[in-house]
Amino acid sequence: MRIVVSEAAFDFGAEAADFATGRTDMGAIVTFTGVVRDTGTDALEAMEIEHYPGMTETALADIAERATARWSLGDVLVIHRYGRLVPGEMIMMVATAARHRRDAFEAAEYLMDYLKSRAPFWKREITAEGSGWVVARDEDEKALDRW
Amino acid sequence: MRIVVSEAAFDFGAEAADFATGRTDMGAIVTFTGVVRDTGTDALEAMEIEHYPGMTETALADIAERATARWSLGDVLVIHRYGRLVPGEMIMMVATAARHRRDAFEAAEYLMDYLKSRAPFWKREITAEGSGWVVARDEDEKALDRW
Amino acid sequence: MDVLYFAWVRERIGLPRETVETDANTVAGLVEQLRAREDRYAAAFSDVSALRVAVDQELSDFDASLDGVREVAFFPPMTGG
Amino acid sequence: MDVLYFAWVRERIGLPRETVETDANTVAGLVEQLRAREDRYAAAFSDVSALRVAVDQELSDFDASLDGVREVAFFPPMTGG
Repeated sequence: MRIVVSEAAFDFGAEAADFATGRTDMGAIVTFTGVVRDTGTDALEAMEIEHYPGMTETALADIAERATARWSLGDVLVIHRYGRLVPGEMIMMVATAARHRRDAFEAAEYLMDYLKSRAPFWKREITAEGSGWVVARDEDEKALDRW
Repeated sequence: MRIVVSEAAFDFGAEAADFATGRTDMGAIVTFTGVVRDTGTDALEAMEIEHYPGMTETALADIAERATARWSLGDVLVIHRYGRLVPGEMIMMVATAARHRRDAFEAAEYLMDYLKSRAPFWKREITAEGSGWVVARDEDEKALDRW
Repeated sequence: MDVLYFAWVRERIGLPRETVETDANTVAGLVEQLRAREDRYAAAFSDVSALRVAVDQELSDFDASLDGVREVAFFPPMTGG
Repeated sequence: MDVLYFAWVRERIGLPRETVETDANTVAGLVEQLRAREDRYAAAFSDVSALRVAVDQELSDFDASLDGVREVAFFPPMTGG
């Protein structure tokens, strides 16, 4: 298990390859990557991500450990950035390795659902018109009911 | 949409990075990678994958198109190898890009479920004791009932 | 018509493809004719429920018509991914 | 006790953290005392249903005891991922 909380960009290709390479016991590798998206009417200039240093690392490790306890996983990786990002930049990634694909997929979805609503990050969108905090969506909270 | 059927190894990290980079309209990227797994009692020396040239490409494109019709996807990538592979080598990968994570995850699972049972590949396992065709599993056939 | 065999069907019959002259109307009719040829065909087609068929490179079934068909392939259930 | 504020809670109160002397027994008691301080606190805590709380860096709730607690943080629902 590896948890990284960092302001710096990460190399998604290298991280994904590193995670997937050299395993002969895990047949299924899933990755999820979140990209800053230029959402809508007002063109997004940047996204600023605030977090809670200290708690962030603990919360992510706790979510990853619960996934490991629930599914049969060989490994878990979570990388999450904070600070200022522009559209197209990668915000975060998770990766799961499992013997069987269903475990790898479900664990990755679980990690994402919990990261969305239970890890102490707050996003602020900056456009030419001004800026505003991203509001947590009811459907993200409801997504946790699956688990 | 990109479909690759090839005997040569592919560079998972480079493919994943390529697929995920430069998108400002798609916030969610999911990849799945299948790795040759040293399964069990008799140590696996190699896996040989036979396929149906001509039909394989069409079948994969058809599966990818059905996923694109069903979910809101920005892009789909499918790479599948054939020939002789040793444990630890990557057999195949799929990648999906979507605005929302649920679409990206579900489409990737759909692609995998159909690749397993509807794409013309046949695997043969070679161990020190001999070799044998991998038998299709009932649960892989049943997995299609979800969709 | 070209008839193709894959995986253990290919191994049992002993060749990957052959040209077959047939007056069968359906895949099932073709299977009957092949089965009657030799033991190795009878062995390969002994249990068609264990087989899958593609007609002109599309998954099909044993009732499918052979009208205008150029290529039929027989193989066990697929194990991709 | 250290009290931390994040996102718009931090903006409304105007600072990211402060040391607070309190005799409150619970988070809710602390919120009452903070709210009574100044308008900016009253504004930040006007609707606690819109807030989340962490006690010693663990997600908690407003009934939680402050016994032995060193750090309390207030923030809006999280938007990670």
